[in-house]
Amino acid sequence: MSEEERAFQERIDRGEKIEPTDWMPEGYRKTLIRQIGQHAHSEIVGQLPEGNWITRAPTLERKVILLAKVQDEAGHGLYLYCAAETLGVSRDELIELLHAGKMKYSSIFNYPTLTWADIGAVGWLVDGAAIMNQVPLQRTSFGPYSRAMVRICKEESFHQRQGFDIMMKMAGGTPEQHRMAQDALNRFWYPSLMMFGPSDKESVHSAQSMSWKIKINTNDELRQKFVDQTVPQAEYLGLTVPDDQLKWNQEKNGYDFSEPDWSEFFEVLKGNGPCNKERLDARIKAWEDGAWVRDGLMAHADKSTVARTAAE
Amino acid sequence: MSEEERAFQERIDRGEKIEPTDWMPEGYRKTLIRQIGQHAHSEIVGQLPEGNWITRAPTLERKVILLAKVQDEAGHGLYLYCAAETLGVSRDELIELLHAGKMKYSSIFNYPTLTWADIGAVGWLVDGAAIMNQVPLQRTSFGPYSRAMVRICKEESFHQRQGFDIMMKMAGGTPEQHRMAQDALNRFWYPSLMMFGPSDKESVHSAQSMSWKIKINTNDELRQKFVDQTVPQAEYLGLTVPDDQLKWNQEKNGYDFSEPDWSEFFEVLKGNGPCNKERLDARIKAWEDGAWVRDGLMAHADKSTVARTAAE
Amino acid sequence: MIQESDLIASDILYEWLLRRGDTALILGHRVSEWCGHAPVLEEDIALANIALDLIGQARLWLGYAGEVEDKGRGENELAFLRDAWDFRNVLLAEQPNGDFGKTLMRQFLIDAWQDALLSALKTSANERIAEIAVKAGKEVTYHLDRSSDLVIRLGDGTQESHRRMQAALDALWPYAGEMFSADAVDEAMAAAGLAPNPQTLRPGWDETVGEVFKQATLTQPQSDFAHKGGLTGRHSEHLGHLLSEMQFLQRAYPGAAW
Amino acid sequence: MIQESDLIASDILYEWLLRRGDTALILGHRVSEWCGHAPVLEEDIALANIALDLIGQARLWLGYAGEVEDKGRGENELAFLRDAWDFRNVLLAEQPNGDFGKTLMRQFLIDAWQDALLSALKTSANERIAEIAVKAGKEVTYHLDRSSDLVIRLGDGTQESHRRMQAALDALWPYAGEMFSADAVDEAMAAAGLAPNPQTLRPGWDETVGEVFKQATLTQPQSDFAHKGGLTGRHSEHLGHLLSEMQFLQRAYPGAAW
Repeated sequence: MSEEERAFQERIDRGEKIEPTDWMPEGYRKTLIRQIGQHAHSEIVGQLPEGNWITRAPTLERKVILLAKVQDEAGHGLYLYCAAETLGVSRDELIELLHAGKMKYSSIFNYPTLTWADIGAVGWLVDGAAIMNQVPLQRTSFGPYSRAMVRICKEESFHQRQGFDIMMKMAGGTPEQHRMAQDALNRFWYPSLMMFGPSDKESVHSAQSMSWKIKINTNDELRQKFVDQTVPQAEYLGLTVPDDQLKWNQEKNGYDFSEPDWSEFFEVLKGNGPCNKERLDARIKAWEDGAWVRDGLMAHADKSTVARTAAE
Repeated sequence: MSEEERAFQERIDRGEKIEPTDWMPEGYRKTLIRQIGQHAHSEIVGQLPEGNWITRAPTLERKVILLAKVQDEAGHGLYLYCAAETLGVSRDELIELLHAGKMKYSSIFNYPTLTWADIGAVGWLVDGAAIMNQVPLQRTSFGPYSRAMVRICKEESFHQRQGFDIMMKMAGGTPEQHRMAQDALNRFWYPSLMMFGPSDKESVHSAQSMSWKIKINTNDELRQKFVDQTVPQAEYLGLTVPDDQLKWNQEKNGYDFSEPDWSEFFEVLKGNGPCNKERLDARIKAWEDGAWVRDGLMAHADKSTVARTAAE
Repeated sequence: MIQESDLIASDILYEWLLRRGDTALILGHRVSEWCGHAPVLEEDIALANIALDLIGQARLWLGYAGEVEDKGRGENELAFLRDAWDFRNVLLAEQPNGDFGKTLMRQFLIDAWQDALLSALKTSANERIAEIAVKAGKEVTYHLDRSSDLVIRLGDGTQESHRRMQAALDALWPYAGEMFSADAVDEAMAAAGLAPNPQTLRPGWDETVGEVFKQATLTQPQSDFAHKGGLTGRHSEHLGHLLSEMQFLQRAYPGAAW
Repeated sequence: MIQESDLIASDILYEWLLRRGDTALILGHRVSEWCGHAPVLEEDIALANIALDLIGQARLWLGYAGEVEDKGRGENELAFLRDAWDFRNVLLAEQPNGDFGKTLMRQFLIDAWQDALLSALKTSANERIAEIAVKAGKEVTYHLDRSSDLVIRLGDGTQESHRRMQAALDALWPYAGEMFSADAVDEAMAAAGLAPNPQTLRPGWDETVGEVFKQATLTQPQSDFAHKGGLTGRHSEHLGHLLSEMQFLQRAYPGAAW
């Protein structure tokens, strides 16, 4: 480790925030760009499964709440791209990498939303898992990322409550609604567990990321915490978690539960999820269809600059 | 009148059919191309208002019947383009004239289909008026046109019965269905009367067309016949024809009725009907989107010809 | 306090309120169809926000309409359980999104009208109307600022953006006139001092849009022809398709609470 | 005469019949969306005809399914009053039309499978199934002739038509495998001699499509990955939208006769 690297690590160990203009190791920068960029992409792609039900929201109030949520998510995308930009990569570059398949977004958004209850399950489980991941990241070492996380977490926990509220209505509603709620839990349970990533034993990057405080907890810790928090909520809803092995373990003071099917996880990562192609195609189409708008705005800005300069 | 023209007129007067290879006046040819082409275009554009309800047909049987009807109409378009082609104009040329706004189609298709009852009304009133126009044209002087009309009339009268059947179900159904049926009659009554064209007094081409037997009856004769046929049907359905002036006239043995609003007719003709732009845009889009298909089929045919020639 | 019932028959008020509520609802629905597909992230945010405002306004108008109708129907019954012919939105609101330019132009034409209308309604003799107008007016003024600005920037952007904005204007212009048409409902509302006669809004609107088009280097169409029918329930073919999607859950699961 | 009830539990037969009926219905619906928008008039006619045949077949399968279910539901209740999760069509059938090439490729992949399936079903121990298979089989053989021919002509047409057909094949290939997947329902049907195990249809299908792709100069994708779920009610996001349109009238006007 070089002198600079040692000093850098000591700052992190002391709990200091690293700011964009500070010296940082290339690996730190690269890892952060990947992580923040993927997170930003997830917010953007995440609009699609929810957007699928905006036009079919069952009441005007639910429609307004869902619109506000999706708007928040686009806003999160914006903060995060800004945070990434402080590391020297532009939003457009990141978007091009996404479209070229060279950057990922959270695999959970490759699953479809098939009933209105799925909108509840996305809020309850997916946002719930996201918060579990993000709360510790408020203490991450990179200043702009940490500050973005503070804003995001506040809104996400609001979204999670709204999702749970939908689930309550559905689980306690007509038999069809209850069936939708159970079906949504059945489909989203394991994909939500996958959101924490494979067991840390498998992950090569984890140790370095943890010492850099880009990652704060292990995947398994967070997953356990999520299960422990979520199972009683499912019970409260009168829904059954689709896991025969689920059992309270007094000794570890947490639940024993089945691992998700990791081969499915890797298939989805490879592009073989139910909606991978649709999600990426939709984003690429939006980007390409919108090129004339971005060009037009740019051209107008240039003209205005020229006009202003001439007038001076 | 030249000798040829006189002989031509005598053949027509004797009731002989004119065939494509026979000598004919340029005016006869041009008028026929316009008339047959517009009729063909009407069959094609006429798919659109009915297509608007194929995906929402209320029962599978109704959906199948409507599909069969629309298929027939496309078939009629095909016969008619073929008849026009015998006069030395290609289908593609006619279609290009349509897309360029230089040829018309029946204005009735510029009205929207807003409820399922409209599908009934289109069959009952629009096909009814079309048949009224077309039955005499089975005796038109131009052979290919006359023969096309024979086939078309048989199918159209079938369509009209199906339309009336829908109206019976609707008019005799729930209050909402009855309301739909009455609303459809209200909206389609006057546009159907317009299908016969303005009073012959206004029409400069009529006299020549009638002596050529391209037109057999006057517009007013056919309109009167249509009203006399349709009013009792409306009564049978328990629907009210939207005309305060409608009254049986014993003396003329027919109904007195209000003229349609001819200023609306001319507005629609000018392009200001409710759906003119949509209908033409839809056809142009279909044509442009399909260019690669037509090109591909052509290229394959060329390759096959080359391959066959080489093999010989 | 003056009761609206002293000023006007409730069926006329109901009809008028539906025109407000349905226009906001249907336009909001159309805008919401953009979710996740905008040309740039800032526009994803702005479009979601506009949809949200509009549907919020629809809730106020339709909620009040339901009270005036007094048959136990609330905002959701009115939004989800009427078929197309009972909707009273202007035709412009239901026109399909098309490209971003068409969506933007539709928004601009309506924003400029809504802004003038709501501004006048702030002094309505009906307190509820005035209240809603104050709240909605703030939002719509912001919408108009945004859409004017974007129309100017894209009209006077590249050749391609100019071409698309001009095409959007040409296609939508025949739907503008309906916003200023007046019938017995409007006249009764105006006579009672509850709302302006829509015709009186036209000169101001002409000035607003004319100025923007000038800056945007767009040519305002000369034709006066106007498609009508939306305000009296005679819609385009598009509305039925929109409703079949919007109303699916309420239709498929009648009586459920959500 | 052997009763099907002697051979198999009615709930299994019902499930199997829904798979047939729903696949025909949903594919027929998709094809019918083309009405008036085909690239050439002859294709307008052909597409309407195929949609008509498919919906006709759906009526036979669903009508029989309703009898087997024995709860008083006929073809229309099954078509118009079930939500997406109760549909049992293969995912391939519900994929959006895309361009003409995608519609054609979807049709070809399904035609080749249906042709093989119906051909085998002609000897079903269940007379009703055999009857339907004879009637539908004739139609589907014609469909397959047409779609094979067009795939070849457009695959081996221009560069552009080749590119589009290859893109369609690449996009749809992952949906082909589901047609040959077998579960307990299929195994029970096969064991009772009522229907072939879908897996047995694969080699013949591979040969059929392989030969066509060769002539069409198209490259058959190598991947074995297959999206599944349609046959057990786990669909793509597309089906719900399709149904909201298809079912609108029956949902909005419950109990009416049409």
